[in-house]
This record gives sequence, C-alpha cells and structure tokens, in this order.
Amino acid sequence: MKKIFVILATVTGFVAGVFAVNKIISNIDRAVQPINFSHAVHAGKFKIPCMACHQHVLTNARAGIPNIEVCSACHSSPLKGGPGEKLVYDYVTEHKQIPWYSIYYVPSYAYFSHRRHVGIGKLECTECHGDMASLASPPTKQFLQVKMSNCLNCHVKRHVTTDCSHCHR
Amino acid sequence: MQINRRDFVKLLGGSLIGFTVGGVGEALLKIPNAVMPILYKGPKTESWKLTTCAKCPGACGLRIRLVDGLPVQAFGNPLSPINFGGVCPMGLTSVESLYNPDRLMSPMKKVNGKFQEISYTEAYGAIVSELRKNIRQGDEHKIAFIAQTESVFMANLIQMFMNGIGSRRLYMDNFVGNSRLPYQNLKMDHPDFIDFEHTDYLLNFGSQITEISESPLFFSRAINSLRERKGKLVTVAPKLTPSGFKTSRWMPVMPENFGDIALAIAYVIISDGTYDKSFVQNHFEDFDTFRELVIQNYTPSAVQARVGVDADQIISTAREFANASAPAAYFDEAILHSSNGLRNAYAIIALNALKGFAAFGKLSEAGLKGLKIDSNRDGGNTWNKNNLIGESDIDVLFIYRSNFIFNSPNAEDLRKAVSRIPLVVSFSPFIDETTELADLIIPDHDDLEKLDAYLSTTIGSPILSMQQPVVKSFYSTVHTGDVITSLIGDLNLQEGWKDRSYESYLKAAIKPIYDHGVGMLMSQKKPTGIEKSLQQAGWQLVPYSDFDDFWQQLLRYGGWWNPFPKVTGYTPEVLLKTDQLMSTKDKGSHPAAAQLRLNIFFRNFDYKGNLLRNPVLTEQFGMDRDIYYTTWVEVNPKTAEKLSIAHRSKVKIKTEKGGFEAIAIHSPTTMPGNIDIPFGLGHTADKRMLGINPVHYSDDVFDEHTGEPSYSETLVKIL
Amino acid sequence: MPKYGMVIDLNKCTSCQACVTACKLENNVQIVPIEDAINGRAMFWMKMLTMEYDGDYPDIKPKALPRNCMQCDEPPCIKVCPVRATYKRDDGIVAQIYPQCIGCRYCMANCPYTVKVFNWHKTEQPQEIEKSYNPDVSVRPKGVVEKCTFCVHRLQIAQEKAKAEHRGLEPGDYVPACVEVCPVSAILFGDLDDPQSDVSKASRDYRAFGLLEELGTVPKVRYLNAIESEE
Amino acid sequence: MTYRDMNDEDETLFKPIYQTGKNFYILAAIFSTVFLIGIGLYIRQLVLGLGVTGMNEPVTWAFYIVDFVFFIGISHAGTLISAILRLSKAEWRRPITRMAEVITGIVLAIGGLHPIIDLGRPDRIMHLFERGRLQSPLLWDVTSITAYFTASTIYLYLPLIPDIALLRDRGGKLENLYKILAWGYKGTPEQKHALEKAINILMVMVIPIAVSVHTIIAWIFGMTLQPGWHSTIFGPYFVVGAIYSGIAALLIVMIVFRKAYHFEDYLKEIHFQYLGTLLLIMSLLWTYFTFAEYLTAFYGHEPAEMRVFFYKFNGGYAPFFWLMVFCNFILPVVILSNRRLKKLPGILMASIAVVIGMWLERLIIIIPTLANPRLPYPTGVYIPSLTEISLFAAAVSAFVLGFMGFSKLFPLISIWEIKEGRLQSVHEVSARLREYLPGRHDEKQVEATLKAEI
Repeated sequence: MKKIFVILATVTGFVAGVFAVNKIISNIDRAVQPINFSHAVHAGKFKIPCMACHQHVLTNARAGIPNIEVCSACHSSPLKGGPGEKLVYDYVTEHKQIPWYSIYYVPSYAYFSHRRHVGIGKLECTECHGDMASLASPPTKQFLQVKMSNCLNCHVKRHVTTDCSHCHR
Repeated sequence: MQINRRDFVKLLGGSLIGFTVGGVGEALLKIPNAVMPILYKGPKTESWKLTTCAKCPGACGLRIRLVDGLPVQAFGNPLSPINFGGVCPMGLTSVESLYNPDRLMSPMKKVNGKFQEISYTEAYGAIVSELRKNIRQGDEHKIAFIAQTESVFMANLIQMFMNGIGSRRLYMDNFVGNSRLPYQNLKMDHPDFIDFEHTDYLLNFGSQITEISESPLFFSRAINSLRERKGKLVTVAPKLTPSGFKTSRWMPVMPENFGDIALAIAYVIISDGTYDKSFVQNHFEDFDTFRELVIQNYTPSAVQARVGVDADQIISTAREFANASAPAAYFDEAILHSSNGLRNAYAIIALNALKGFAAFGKLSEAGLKGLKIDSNRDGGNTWNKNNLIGESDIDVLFIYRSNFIFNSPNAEDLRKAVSRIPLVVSFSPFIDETTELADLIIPDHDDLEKLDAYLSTTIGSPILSMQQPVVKSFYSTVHTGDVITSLIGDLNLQEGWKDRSYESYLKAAIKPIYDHGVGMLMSQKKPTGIEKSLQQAGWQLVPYSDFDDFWQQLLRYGGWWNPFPKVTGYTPEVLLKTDQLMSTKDKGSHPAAAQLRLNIFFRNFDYKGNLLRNPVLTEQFGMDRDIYYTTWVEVNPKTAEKLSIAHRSKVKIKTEKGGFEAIAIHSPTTMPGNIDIPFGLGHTADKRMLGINPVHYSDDVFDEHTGEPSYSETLVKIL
Repeated sequence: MPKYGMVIDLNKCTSCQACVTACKLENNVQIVPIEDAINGRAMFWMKMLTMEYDGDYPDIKPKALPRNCMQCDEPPCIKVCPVRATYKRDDGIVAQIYPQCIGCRYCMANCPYTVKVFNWHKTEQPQEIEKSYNPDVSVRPKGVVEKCTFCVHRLQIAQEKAKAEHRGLEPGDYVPACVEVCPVSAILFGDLDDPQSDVSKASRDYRAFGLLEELGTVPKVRYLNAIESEE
Repeated sequence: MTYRDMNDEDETLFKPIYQTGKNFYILAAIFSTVFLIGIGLYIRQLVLGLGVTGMNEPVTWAFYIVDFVFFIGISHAGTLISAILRLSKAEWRRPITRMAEVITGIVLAIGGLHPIIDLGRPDRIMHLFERGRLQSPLLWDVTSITAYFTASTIYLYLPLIPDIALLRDRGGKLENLYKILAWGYKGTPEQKHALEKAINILMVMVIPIAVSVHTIIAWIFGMTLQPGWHSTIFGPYFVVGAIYSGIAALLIVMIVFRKAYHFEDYLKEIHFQYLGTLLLIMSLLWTYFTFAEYLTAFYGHEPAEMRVFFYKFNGGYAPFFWLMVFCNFILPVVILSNRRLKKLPGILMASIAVVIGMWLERLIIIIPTLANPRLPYPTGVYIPSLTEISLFAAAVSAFVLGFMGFSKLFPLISIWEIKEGRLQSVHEVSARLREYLPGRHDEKQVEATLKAEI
C-alpha cells in the first residue's frame, strides 16, 4: 500500500518540478543589450513618437530596430548626458551598427505584420509591447509573450479571422 | 495506516527524484529558445532592380528582388520587349549563381600545380610584362584568344584588342556568330531576323528553337503565334525535343543529311517551277548549273534511298513550302554540329533563295546607326580551337568564359596542347574543366555584379538591353572588360585609351543611339495611333535631358529599343555561286541498319555546358523523365524491342573511347538507328555534378571548315 | 469571396520547366541529397509530366503537362487528415499548415495526383539556395507533408497591400510564381466565380479538361488540350 | 470447500510460475537483445527522421503500416475467439481461453504502437486529442483501438482473479502483488456470481468492439480513392483475415507452450482438432473473400485498377502474391482437410504458413496500390531498410518476451475454470442419469466411476 504512496509522491514531485522550472525560465532575462537605452527618456521625456525610430511599422512586416543612421540624427554631436550616450556617440562616429538583441521574434512559419496590425488594424503599440515610455532600461523579456494562444485570444476577442493559413505559411 | 520514518524518507526521496527529473526535463526542453537572443536583423525592406540575363544570346530582361539590399529572387522584366516578364529556368537561377560557393574570390596563380590567391595588380602585372615581351620580340602572332560572349560590345572590345596586338589567333565561340557563320563564309551579309509577323511556314533544320537558339523565349512565343495564325512548323531533326512537340510534321533526319533534304525540296520546287523566278534571275550567278546538279542528284526517291525519309513527305513538304506566302527554312549554330555542317547550311540558304528569302528581314542602317551587330570570327578567319593542337608556337592564351575542353570531343589533345602553352590566362569566374589548365585566373564578376550591354535584332527591331550591377561585387573579382580596356591602354594599342574603364568604353559605344534620337526606353509602352505615326516619321519626345540622364534611365528601365525600325526584306548583295553552295561532296547514307549511332541532344537551356553548375537545375535536369543525377539514353521502342532492352533498365554503352552505364528510356522521339543522350552532365571539375559527358565519348569528327565538332556521328554498341 | 483557379494551356506550353524552377525557388522547397533523389524522394510541388506519345513514329504527338496541386474543390486529402493540417479555405485554396501536421502521410496515400511531398530528412541545403531563401515562406521541418499552396503567402501580402492602400484586391495583384514566370503565358490564374475573368472563360473552353476528373475531385487546375493548328 | 485442499490436482499448471529452467533465461536474453536493438534503431529514426526507412514517393506507407494491420489482426485471436466460445458454452474452450486473451492483450499493445512509429512527428501526437477531427478514419481507429484494448485487458483480468487468489493463498515471494491484484477474492458464492456476471456482460460487449476494430482498419484503406483499396468488402474481408491469422497464432502458442511446460494432459489432441477445423473454415472463407475481391476488380477492368492487379499477378509482386495464395489456401486446406495429416506437426505447419501468408497479404494489399499511382510519374519501387526489418523483429520478440513474462506471473491455463469444468461435468452427467435412466444414482458413485474411467 505504501508503495503506491511513494509513486504518487514521485508523480506530484515531477509535476511540481515542471511548473517550478517553467516559472523560473519565463522570468529569465533574455539578453543584455549593448547600451542601456531608456525609452523613458526618449519616448517619455522627449515625447518622440514610436514611428520616428521604428520607421517601418506602417510599411513593413517588421517594425525594424533603428539603425545607426537614425541615432546619428540626434547623437551626431555629444549632448550633455551620461556614459550611455558616450557609447552611442562612439558607434555613430565609427559608423558601426549597434548590435541590439531583438526580444520579440516570430517563427518563420507564422506571418506577423506590423503594417497589418498597426497600419490597418489600428492597434496601439502598448497592446503587445506594454507601456514602453515608462521603461528606464531596455526591455529584457517579451511583454506579451509571442504565443499562438495570445494571438488567438485577441483575434477571437476582436472577431478577426482565425483561419490558420492567414498567418501560417 | 501510520507512517514511520523510513516511509517518510521514502516519500521524500520519491518526490525529490520526481522534482529533479521533471525540472531538468522541462529545462532541457524550454531553455534553448527561451534565452537564445536573436541578433538584430534588418527590417526586410523589399526593392527591385532591372538588369539583363547574360546566360544566353536571348538577352532577356530580368527583375531582381532584393531584401535589405541582397538579391533573393529573379523574375522576368515585364518591360522587356523580348520576354515580356517571362523567364526561363536559367534566368530564374541567376541569383543562385551569384551566391555559388565555388566562385573564385580573387585572382589565382598556379604554383606547381596548386592555385594560390594573388593580388590583382600582381596578376595584371604578370600579363602586361609577358605581352610587352612578346610585342618587343615581334611575336604578336603568338598570342591567342578564345572567347565566348554574347555581348557585342565585349566581343568588339576583344577584337579591338587582338587587332591592336596584331594577332589573327582569335576564336569567338558565340552562338549568334556561329549561326551566321555560313553567310559570312559566303561573303554575304546575313539576314537580321525572321519576320514572324508574316511568316506562315517555318521549316526548322535541327535547331532546338525553343530551348537552344538566338532567343528561346521570343521564339517560343513567336511559334505559338505562328500556330495560332494557322501557320505551320515542320521539324527536320534527328530527335524530337520539346521544341518540336508541337510541330505538324517531323522528318527524322541525321544532321549531315539536312542538305540532302533541303536540296530534295529544292528539286521539287524547281521541277514544279514554283520558285521566285525574278529573284533567281537577279541573285543567282549560274542558276542553270545549280538546277542541273539538283535535278541529277537530288530526286526525292534518291534522297529517300539515301536518307530514309519518305519521298511523299518530302514532296508534300516542298509543295507546302512553295505555296506558303512567306516560307522560312531556318538553321542556327546546331547546323554546324556535323561533319559537313557548312555545306548543309549552304543548301538551306539556296532553298531560301528559291523563295527569295521571303520570310527574312534586314534592319536598315538607320535603326542602329552604325553599331556592329555581328560579333564573331570576321569572314575568312578560320582559326579555331582545334588549331591549338597543331600550332606549337603559342606563347599566351587568353580564355574568356569558354569551356571548350568540356564541349569538344578531342578534349585530351586540347588538354595537352593547352598545357604546352607557357602562359594561359583565364577570366572564368569558376574553376571549370578548361580553367583547371590555366596558369593565371582573373575571375570575372558574376552577371549580377557587372555592367554590360547586349544588342539583339532577333525580334525584328534593334534592342539594347542593359546589364547593371545589382549588388557591388562580393569578392575581389574584376570585370574582364576593365582588364582588357586597361591592357589596351597600357600597351597603347589604341590612341588615348590610357586609364579608361569598360564603362567609359560602353558609354562611347552607346552614344550613337542617343545621338540618333530614335527609339525609346523600355519604360514607355509601345506607342499607337498618332504617336506611332509621329515616331515612324522620326519625331519623338524623349524623356531624358542629356546623355548621362539617358544612361541613368537605361539602367533604371533595363534598356532601349526601337519599336518602328526601318525594315527591308533581306536580299543578299553578292551573287550566289553554285560552286560555293555545292562545294563539298555528299555524305554517305545514314547507316541505320548497320550500327547504332550516338546522337547528343541539348536540354534545359544549357548551350555550351557551362550553365549547369546550379543545384536546382542539376536536380531538375532529368525530372520529366523521373531520373535524377544520372545519365540516361533514349531508345526507340522498336529498336529496344529488337535489342530486348527493357524500359528504365540499366544498359552499358560502348564507343571507341570507352564505355559507360546509363538508364535506357523507351521514347518514340528517337530515330530507330540512334541512341539519344543528353548533353550537360558529367562535369569533372564540379564535384556536385554526376553523370556522363557524352561529348568526351564521341569520335573526333569535325567540320573541316569550321572545326565545330559533330555531335551525332559516333558509332556505339549498347548491351 | 473569390474562388481561385488555374488554367494551363497545353497548346502554348513548350515544357520549358520555368514553372518548376520558379516554384522550387519561390517556396524554398528542399533539395534532397543525391541518393535520396535517386531513391525517388526528390521534392517538386510543380512537376513536368511526360504523359504519353500519341500516334506512331514519326508522326507522334508527345503530351507533356505541368502538374501542380489540383486544389480540388472536393479534396480527397482533407477528408482523411486527422488533425486539420490540410483543409479548404473559403477561397477554395487547399491550405497546408506545417506546424499542425503530425506526418501520418494519410493525405499522400489518398491523393490521386500524388502531388504531396514529405520531408524525409532535414538536410543542409546548398549555400546558394540558403542565401537566396524566399523570406516570405518558411522552410519546412523534417517529418511534415507539404504541397503547392497556390503561393498563398503572396495572397497574404497582396491582401495586406490592398488593404493598406484602401482598395479591394484586383485581379493582377495576386498570381502564383509559376504564372508570373511562364514565358509563353500558358498559365492563366484568377477567380473562377467571376464569369468575366479570362480563367473562368478558359475553363469553359471546349478544349478544357481536368486531370482524372472522373474521380469527382473537381480539380480547380484545368488544362486546355493541345490541338493541331489546322485540320 | 476452500481452495487449499485441491491444489495438488493441477500442480503442473503452477510449476512454470515457481521454477524456471535455464533455457528460459537464454531465450529471454536473445529476445531482449533483439528488442533493445530495435529500440536503438527507433531512437536513431527519431533523430534522423523517417528517411532511414525505405519509404519514398509514392510508396509513403510501408512496413510499419503492414505490421500494424498484421498485429492488430493477430490480436483478434484471443478475445474474440474466447468470447465466442464462452458464449456458445463450448466445454472444450476451458484450457484455451486464457492463452487467447493473453495474446490479445500483448499483441494489441504492440500493434497499437506501430502507427506512432510511422509518424513523421511523434512529438505532435497530442494533436490527435487536442485538435483531432472525427471525420478522419485514422481517428476512428485511435478510438476503437483504445476501446478494444481496455475491454480486452479487463476481459483478461477478470477471469484471472480466482487464479490470482489461488496464488495468493499459496503464498510465495510475490504474495503482496497477488494480494493487491486479487481484490480480496475468497471464492464466496456471491463473489463467484458477481464475477460470472461481469464476465458474461464483457464477453457480449467485446465481440462488436473487436469486429469494429478491424472493420475500421479496413476502412482506413477503403475510404481512400486508391485503386485496389476503394472496395466495399474490405471491412468483412479484413475481419475474416484477422480471425484467420488469430487462430493460427493461437495454435502456434498452444503447441509451443504445451511442449515447453508439459501441458499435454490439459491441451489434448481434441482441442487442436477442433481449432484445426475452425482454421480450415476460416481458410475457405478467406479464400472466398479474396476471390470475390479480385474477380470484381478484374471484371471492372478500370485501367488504374488493372495496373495494380497485374502488378500483383505477374508484375513485381507476383512472387509474394502466389506465395500468399499457397500459404493461406493450398497448404492449410490440404493439411487440415486430410485426417492423416491433421496431427500436431501438420497443424503447426499450417498455422505457421497461415501467419506468414497473412503478413504477406497485408503487404500485398498496401504496397502495390501505392507503387502504381494513377499518374505516370512517379512510379514507385520499395525496398525495406534494415531499420524497418529489425523493428519488426523487435516487435515479434516483444510479443514473445511478454508472453514469457506472463507465464512467470500467472498460470497460462485458467485453473479455476478447469476445476469448474470437472464439477459441472459430474453434475451434468449425474443429472442426465437421474433424468433419463431408471434406478437411483448417487452423485458420489457417479464421480467414482467417472474417475475410474478417466
């Protein structure tokens, strides 16, 4: 009889383990960005609109992470500011692209288009990315996890098509 | 039930084990894609650029799709009047050839059998010093050049170079040139195009017109339109390739008997008296002797006995040909691939002459304003690659893109001859069978990286298609045009060519078109109504201000053309002489009964055997036969039955030069006396390509005039 | 809702195989290792079939036809799929969802046209192919079934474009790769329900026939028979 | 009376459980190595993908599916047969049923795994339950097989309980296990009654399920458009084939264990005679179905059908086809219809032939159809790879191992049913005497006389 209890204990342990580790993983910081970029300063303090830097939001599938030319528009000369800005300035002077890590990515078999969602669907950026303007340092994990369930929830809620082949390819 | 300590430990242990196992498993599953950061990738912005496909003489317009500035796909240029957005498999794979890992990344020098990377200046210096030496010692004639290019400008440049040096040893192995060679040897100027607007009868002698021809895509559409107009296509060929699938009659004839058929048809026309008397009066020097010869030797029955084509077929074809309003007997380079190619070509020319070249057209000078279209061994210069074997006094050999070792039967002798030469310079972008022998390689740009222009008149109006660098070259390769221009400059073979670039040369060459002002960019759509008549009258508004603007727009829209050229019917200005036309003696009969013959046929737009270094095309090569990476032979079902060869069974083919294995396919598109084998597989230099190169197994039979190898006169045993 | 269909004019087709190459490159179809290809695992969504040679030598009429997925209106494959990895869209395209497929290959066994191909291996592709992958299409993992989808990714993008420009989808906006490249424009593509479109006109032509029509699969890819130009 | 005082009688049935010869270990070692090799190769397949098999376009289903159909077929031996025999109150069934049911249990477990081996993405197997569509015959199959598996395992377990109780009472190293499994069965009348009731309900239930299973497997093929598959009689055809191969397998197992564990006085000549007759009947039935199937195809003379037809008759698969006909028709009929040949060796030979023949039949049904698609290209050739063959070997050895394992835990012949049989027969005989014949007959003496005769 006790054997059964032992077995049960093992099983429960297993389940607990899975959950625990799952929880840990989902909180791991995914990447350390080369520069401690502050959306709070750019978007929050100076009220720079998202499109100003993420230029392809309305025209492309990918919003695009601003390349060094965009940064150089303002940072061509060292403004007053901290060490982070110095770094940017170095990149600008050396005409090197900043090796950003992208936090959000969609697997190749799914088609996600910013033009479709923001341009046509008129969604707010905050829907998926949260209130970036409040982040003093670059985001370390996805605000809304890129998962099919999350996509579908929203699609169902807004009565958008849920036909598989409209996104899968 | 009470639990003592032991049980408790047990429980604890169990749960712990479970926990760890579960946790570790989950971690292994999840962590990789959870914490793997993805480096910044571009926004995938899309852009398009127009250029021209240089893989065949067709010069179709290409539309290259770039994502974040890198080419990913190639499509047809819808503006191009040659292909109207259509494109063939070769053109589609242009991008793949750009990324080909086998490409040479920098100039190479062979040091005791191994190729080593060297700088361009070094390589160039070596060439210049060698040439200087030769010129100083007055051995200009010891410099030879074998080139294969479909660009008129490039060809002219090379000729300019060789003339400047003063050597006659130039062999231009380009398709259009070879197709027009017979006319040149007769000292005639050739017709520029077939007037497909009026032609209603096309008698095709051995040309794989929709696969391997001056402009496959244009001809494909032209023939479709011909058939829609209830015109007729008749094929005279040893094999019925897809080009002939839609033909209304197929006369199975071996290439060396094409002349017999042509003259037999001539016989019927002459004896019916349905030929163009006035034209014959004016353009035949001695028509009576011609008539006599034909009447004596070429009665359909006699030809039937010799060639094996039903006399009734010949007669009915002849009648149709005679009654057609604008019949054309067509041949191209393929005609040269037999031991008496030229003579057959002459016979076909004579046949056309009987109907006054009714279907052929000529562009009056005005259309092109002095641009030289034909780019080939200028008349009389019969030096060809086979001469390498005989002549041992060659010091320097330049090879531009020609892989003549691969596509000539006497490869072994050629190899010996070439390796005898002290300095062999190759401009090939790949290491192919010929380039292996080079001492110095200055790799050319890929087609998507280079600037060039192509002139063609096949569609009946002059077209200038621009090829522009879609991307700036990945590696330290050099445009061969630049090399030669700077050679001309540094050896001052031309006045004032010091530090000129190919681009400047090209601009200068294209200037006349701009000056002349006729024609239009490919951007504008073909004008109609009043605008049309205005243009025909020579008026037109040009959307460009000056030449540089014109140049820029040329590059943007992919080219220029003149939709309403001044066109005249083709009339040879020299008199046709019978002794020329009937110069060579007849070939013997086709030994169908005696022994099988190996007939090499072309596939998948592979002209000279140097286009198939592409994974997609290699895989696709035998796809419609469901055979992959393997050479197959096609046998007529009757023959197969006689020899008891099963469909899709392995067979051994034996020739003078050895034997090989292949898969036998039953196909009624093959003559009973033949074994058809596809050309293009069996590259030894490229490990990714399997199969057999049939040319290396066929006998050394050449046309004594042109030195072109015969592809269908090898006796084989099959077992 | 349109009903997309295709008509292939065998009278025009010169069997140049441009459609085959275009399809292969457009959809990132794998190039299998040589020995696999020899063992009959080569992957083609569009294939050139040499059917047969009518008549007897030398007066033969070879029949060659390009064969892609017939996009049947009554697809046998979707009936048997246990997980809805293949199904018919409202616009008649028979879609194939790769992340859903469990690779039981039942649909392949039930396809009378043998158009479906299976990823037997996941193999490293030649460099030139990998570098020129079409970013619009995923590269299928090993163990799933794939097939011609009428280049549905092009439809996704075309629709998005049209919406962004505040207009409806126009006939020219969306054509599969094979249609775009055909040198003799032997392949017509469009809306079969719109009686004015060329493709629906052609599909009602007296030469029109469907491959293995007798099975009642109602193929939406139809062919125009090749006929001798004059009788 | 309790169980203790009558165990001696059937000691031979307990022997295999308590003592094990060294041949057993040798065999076990051999088979488990084969099995482990199979497992290793399957892991390799998981890593490299299905390319390691010999499958290709268009032969996309091959060995694995053949084995699947074959094993499921074998599984019909047990439950179906024993249920039918129980239902028809055939007295001679008593020593047979247990083995039959065991076969079902084990083979079904093995066969049921084969579709998963055949999957390209076994990691997505859960899609079948999360997003399954009931319109696909494959899903019917999943349901019916699971149902059949549960039913037959219970059906195996219930009649086992009294014997487990016996073992429990005898004590021994595994006593605890038996304690758990016996559910405190004491053999009290009401327990007996409940047990019999349950068994009766189950055996009526099992029959339709069993039939449905193989019908549905037939429908997997029958529902397609393919020539040679798209046929209405496939359902019954497969069921008949299944029972046919099942009986053969059962006979083999019986003969083997009779020899191995000396069950001669339980499995008597008469049992084999009866089963042999059953086999003969099934053989003729199968032949009839086959004939009907191919004759209709031949008369329909549809080109696609004919290509498959001739591929089997004189094409690439002719050898297999005619071998099948020999194994499934000629040999069994000749042996079983001849009194002199219908002895144990003959029956064994026939059964082995039938098992082989039935495997070939599955092969011939599946591959020629796929190898001859309607459109000319591609035309298929199929040569099984080593992986496929050794996985089949592994499956077979798994079956053998399972059986050996079972024989070491539980009696292979239902002891209590044997006893019950004895008692009942005595009752019946004495009752008959009392009713039909003059004179008063005492049960005791009847028993005595019977004992004397036996």
